[in-house]
Amino acid sequence: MKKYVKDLMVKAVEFPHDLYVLLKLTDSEPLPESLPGQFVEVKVENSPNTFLRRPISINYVDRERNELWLLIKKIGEGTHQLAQLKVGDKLNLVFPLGNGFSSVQKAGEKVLLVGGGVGVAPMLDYGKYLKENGAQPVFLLGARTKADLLEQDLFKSVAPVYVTTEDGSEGEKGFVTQHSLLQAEKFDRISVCGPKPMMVSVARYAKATSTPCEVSLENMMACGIGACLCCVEKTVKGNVCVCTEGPVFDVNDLTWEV
Amino acid sequence: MKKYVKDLMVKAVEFPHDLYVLLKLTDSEPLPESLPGQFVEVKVENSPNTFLRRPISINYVDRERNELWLLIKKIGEGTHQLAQLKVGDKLNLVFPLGNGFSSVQKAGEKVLLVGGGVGVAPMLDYGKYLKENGAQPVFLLGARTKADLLEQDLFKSVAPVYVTTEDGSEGEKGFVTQHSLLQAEKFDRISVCGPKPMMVSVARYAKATSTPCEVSLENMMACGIGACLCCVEKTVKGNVCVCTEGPVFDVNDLTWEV
Amino acid sequence: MADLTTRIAGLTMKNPVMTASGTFGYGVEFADFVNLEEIGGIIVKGTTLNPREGNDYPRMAETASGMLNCVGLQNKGVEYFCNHIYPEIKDIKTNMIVNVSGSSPEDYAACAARIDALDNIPAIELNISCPNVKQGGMAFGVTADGAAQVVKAVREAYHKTLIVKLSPNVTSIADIARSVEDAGADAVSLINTLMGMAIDIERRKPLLSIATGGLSGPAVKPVAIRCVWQVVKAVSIPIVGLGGIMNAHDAIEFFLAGASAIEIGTANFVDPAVTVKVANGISEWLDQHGCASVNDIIGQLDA
Amino acid sequence: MADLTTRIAGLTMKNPVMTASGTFGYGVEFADFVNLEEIGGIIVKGTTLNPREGNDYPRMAETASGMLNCVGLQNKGVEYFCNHIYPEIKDIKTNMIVNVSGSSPEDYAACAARIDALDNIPAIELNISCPNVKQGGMAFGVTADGAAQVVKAVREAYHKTLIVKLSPNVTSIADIARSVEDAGADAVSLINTLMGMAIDIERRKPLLSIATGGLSGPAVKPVAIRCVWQVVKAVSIPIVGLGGIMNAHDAIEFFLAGASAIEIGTANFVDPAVTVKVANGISEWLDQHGCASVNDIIGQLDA
Ligand SMILES: Cc1cc2nc3c(=O)[nH]c(=O)nc-3n(C[C@H](O)[C@H](O)[C@H](O)COP(=O)(O)OP(=O)(O)OC[C@H]3O[C@@H](n4cnc5c(N)ncnc54)[C@H](O)[C@@H]3O)c2cc1C
Ligand SMILES: Cc1cc2nc3c(=O)[nH]c(=O)nc-3n(C[C@H](O)[C@H](O)[C@H](O)COP(=O)(O)OP(=O)(O)OC[C@H]3O[C@@H](n4cnc5c(N)ncnc54)[C@H](O)[C@@H]3O)c2cc1C
Ligand SMILES: Cc1cc2nc3c(=O)[nH]c(=O)nc-3n(C[C@H](O)[C@H](O)[C@H](O)COP(=O)(O)O)c2cc1C
Ligand SMILES: Cc1cc2nc3c(=O)[nH]c(=O)nc-3n(C[C@H](O)[C@H](O)[C@H](O)COP(=O)(O)O)c2cc1C
Ligand code: FES
Ligand code: FES
Repeated sequence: MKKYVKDLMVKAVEFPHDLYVLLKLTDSEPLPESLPGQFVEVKVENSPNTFLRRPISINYVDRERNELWLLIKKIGEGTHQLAQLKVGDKLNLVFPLGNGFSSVQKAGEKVLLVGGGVGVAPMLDYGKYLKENGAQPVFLLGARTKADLLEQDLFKSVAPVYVTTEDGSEGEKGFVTQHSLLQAEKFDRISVCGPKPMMVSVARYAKATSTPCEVSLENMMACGIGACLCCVEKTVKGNVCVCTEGPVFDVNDLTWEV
Repeated sequence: MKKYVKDLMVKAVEFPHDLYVLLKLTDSEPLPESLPGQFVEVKVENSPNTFLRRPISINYVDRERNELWLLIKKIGEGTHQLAQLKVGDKLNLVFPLGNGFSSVQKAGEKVLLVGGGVGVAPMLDYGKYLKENGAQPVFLLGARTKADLLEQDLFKSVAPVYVTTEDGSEGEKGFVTQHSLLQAEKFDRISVCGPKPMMVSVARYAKATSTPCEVSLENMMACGIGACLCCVEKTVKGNVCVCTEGPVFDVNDLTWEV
Repeated sequence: MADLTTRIAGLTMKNPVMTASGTFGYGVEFADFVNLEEIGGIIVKGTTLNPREGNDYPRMAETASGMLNCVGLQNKGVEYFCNHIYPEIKDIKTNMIVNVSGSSPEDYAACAARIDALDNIPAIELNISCPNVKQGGMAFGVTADGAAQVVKAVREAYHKTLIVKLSPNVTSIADIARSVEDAGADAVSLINTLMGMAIDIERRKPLLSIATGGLSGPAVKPVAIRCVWQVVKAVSIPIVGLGGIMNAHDAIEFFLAGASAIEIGTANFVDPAVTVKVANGISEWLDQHGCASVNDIIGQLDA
Repeated sequence: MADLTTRIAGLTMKNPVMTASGTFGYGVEFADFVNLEEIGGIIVKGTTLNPREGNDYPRMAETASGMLNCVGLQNKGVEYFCNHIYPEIKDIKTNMIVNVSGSSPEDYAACAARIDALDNIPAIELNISCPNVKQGGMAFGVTADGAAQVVKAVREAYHKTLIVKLSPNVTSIADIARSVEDAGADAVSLINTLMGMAIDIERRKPLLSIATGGLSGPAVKPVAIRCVWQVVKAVSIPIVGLGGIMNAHDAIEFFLAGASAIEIGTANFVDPAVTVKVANGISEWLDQHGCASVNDIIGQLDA
């Protein structure tokens, strides 16, 4: 898939939450092809302590409106600066990067998409893709509290949504792996993105139920295109680059203790 | 004179010229005392290649409106970034710095204030001071072309203004030292700020006519407060700091070939 | 249009812009962003006689105007390179150069000899300056004797253009440069990374898996230019300058200091199309300044 | 509130924040911005036996996240210091420390002896690492023997706390540190500036009058932390860490790496009130992290 380095235009800046910004980007020509689960490397301008680009997942691609969405959690200087962007500003991206989630394996397959925290970001695009291509996605989203659940209406418009919150303020109380759905239903496969402890426990559930499971990693990256070998993850095949052979991995290929 | 490090508020941002920005700053409390010819060290935010502060002359102080003005020429990244400031932004200054121009020496003295390019900046405040304190300032301002003559109305409201432009589009054609005023009148003393070649030729005129002359230097500065010894100028007393013993010097104290 | 052609010993380059080893993969990773044939030379990943897994993750930390890395020469070894990678890159019409590392003079020489046999690799860059592996060359690169030993061994085994890459982590880079010149190097390139470290204060751990790593990026540019200037005065072989180059302006500083060509490293991560932009920028600058050729400015510093 | 008291050999400091020589004048320049007595120690300008005019202007150039300087030890000599400056600063209630430079061991010793006689100067910092004057110490600071020679001479003449400031422009800073420890240093401080250079491409001249200068500021922080970490493992005397510290976070990196105190240099130019902010910031961080004393984190890096 051809990669680009391009200035996109900021079409909308939304704040679904104090700690998040949702950037809707567009271009004068049709946006390049991309796969769900791929990411972009963003150049952050006017940010003295942000020298390298920042990897951000593709949250959603709206082909009709020619929009690419980034859902960004404000962590440090770089992401805070991205939240200062205004409509009309340019944002330089290198994209689309990485392998993306698995394509539809068989018609009608039931795929559980688990997202935690900002790890929900790539799941929206993936869910939509699965739905449109004959699979049956189901979302299971975890957050600390109700207010941290983002883009719920959009998720619901795509597929059924199950929720856990740590404080019980929405959905079931607890962590995603404690949700009753996991006892009630059996899935053909699972895709998960979120904090590592969450991904590990989902991987344990997957192993216990013999369900294929893929995880999306967020290793530190310098180049995002396989040139620097900084982002490696230890796998059964040795150290491989998360930015090119990932970010999505079959959990069995990793050396995690599951 | 006590120095401060303070956030001032941007009250107005004006563009008297493509290449210049005029910042009018204010504070919730009365602005500190300062002398004409003193300068500030500005911290430039959101400018990855501007690590050190930037020295900028005090252009004007309006005590009634509690305003301090900076007239800034866009040279490199730092000054371009300053031109991006918006009303309401904060700007961190260390000020007032340096010695400033000579105070009134005798009642009624005729003082010629020569400014070239952005070197006009400190002359406005100095002219006003002289006028208010019983001296007779006269401005002689030089520019490349008419459009480069800034703040003319203000200068004229303070004292008589004579002008040269290199292309003759306003005032007399040529350099300041070619202005007929210099032949027609004799001054008690001269103060000059501008590009070095201009200051040197004014100093030559001063020498030839035995007129005391002070010049305001713009040496590269790191600290602005006499701590780093980076900004030195060679003088008859050895290397001295322009930021504390200057920026204004009696030209006879310098080692310039005049 | 100014003539950008440069020569580094036996090597003729269409322009003086090369890519720094370890920052441009094997070139092909950048094919979507730049026309590789518009780059003067592509120095590919560090290659060793035997495969190396490199260091553990994390291998990277961002610093003020730069980054630290401790990749540790991960590569599949020279045999794999010759059999699987060389066929993919051999027809790229520019100078494809291999960066060679080792842990003993014999190692280096064996790896270089293997590459000598590849028709379309006109030069190697000998990395005697990697700070990130225990036996990765810096042990050799920091003494004049150690450096000479490696270069002599390689010189016997390798018959094309031999560029030796020097470390700035030394008391006198000029001494090392003289020593490798005497030992038979055709050119030197400098600088490799400065050894540095950064700490995660919350976890109370180094940010890199092996604690220290190599600092690169604009932060090191002043050190790199100083090194080039010191080495120019010490040797008569050509110098390839690098360290923190982000744009044509930076490149011209290196030419004035005395570099006959430059390499671009970390900047490729910030802008994957930077190499060709720098080449074009140099050309424009030369035109604007009435220089017929880049050779008109090499070493023309008035100091 | 966490206890910030630190000891550097014979010196007790109310907090571990000092100012770096050459960046804080004689302290009094900053009196409008900070309460000088809230700073753990003030290391004043480099002082030499005889007056020095320093280098010609220009002495400064801005670089990516840092600056180059070639001030060249401009000062009026130790006699002037004793007679005219000491009286102005002797009653500032903190550790007032003089940074001493020279061009021969005898020079250094004579200057140090003169300062030994001043009651309210509890320590000197011996600058054997200035890259900006031909005989400014770096000649001594870059070999273990040269460094030992100077330190021995001074140790005989000087009886209070002797801190020796080391250069990062060496192959092994640990070797130099060991050598000055053996020669009688009570503590070491590091790093002095990295030697660098920058070029004005329009004028084709170096930006500094003497071409090269010393690089300081955040750009050098990774190198400084690496040096501290290497020296901690080599010596048992206390270490004062500096290089690029802008805030309490940076300072804590140095403590974890093993520094018992820190110095702030270039940051004073960006914010003249930074010293006290850093001291307060360290205190807050310790409180937030349940540390009763700064000593709880010194050298506590898990590596
Ligand atoms: C493939 C991938 C997809 C991602 N998708 C998203 C997303 O959709 N939305 C989102 O909000 N975040 C996403 N992230 C995380 C995001 O990249 C970091 O939060 C961001 O880089 C932090 O930058 P900063 O300047 O704000 O923080 P900094 O102050 O630089 O760092 C804060 C912390 O962020 C992490 N971090 C910093 N730089 C990088 C880097 N280059 N690569 C990875 N992690 C880094 C580190 O843990 C660091 O301690 C993704 C990361 C990866 C690798
Ligand atoms: C006492 C004094 C008063 C000044 N008053 C004014 C004023 O009223 N209005 C105005 O527009 N300009 C004034 N200047 C000049 C102004 O400081 C520079 O134009 C500005 O620092 C350039 O910054 P930059 O980031 O835009 O350019 P850069 O890209 O950093 O540099 C462009 C050029 O500006 C000069 N310069 C850069 N940094 C400094 C520095 N720290 N000190 C001095 N010169 C520097 C150099 O010649 C450099 O080549 C004054 C300078 C001094 C020393
Ligand atoms: C991620 C990374 C990997 C590197 N790998 C190598 C290598 O394998 N061999 C080598 O000689 N230099 C290697 N280097 C050093 C660069 O080639 C170059 O010398 C250094 O980064 C300075 O240049 P820069 O500031 O333009 O990046 C590497 C640098 C980086 C950042
Ligand atoms: C303008 C300037 C002057 C300096 N003068 C001296 C000096 O006289 N003696 C000395 O030992 N170090 C001197 N230094 C080095 C600093 O004390 C310090 O070691 C160095 O700047 C690194 O710290 P920093 O990055 O916090 O500035 C000077 C540094 C600067 C920037
Ligand atoms: S980030 Fe450079 S190889 Fe993955
Ligand atoms: S700018 Fe530091 S002494 Fe003048």
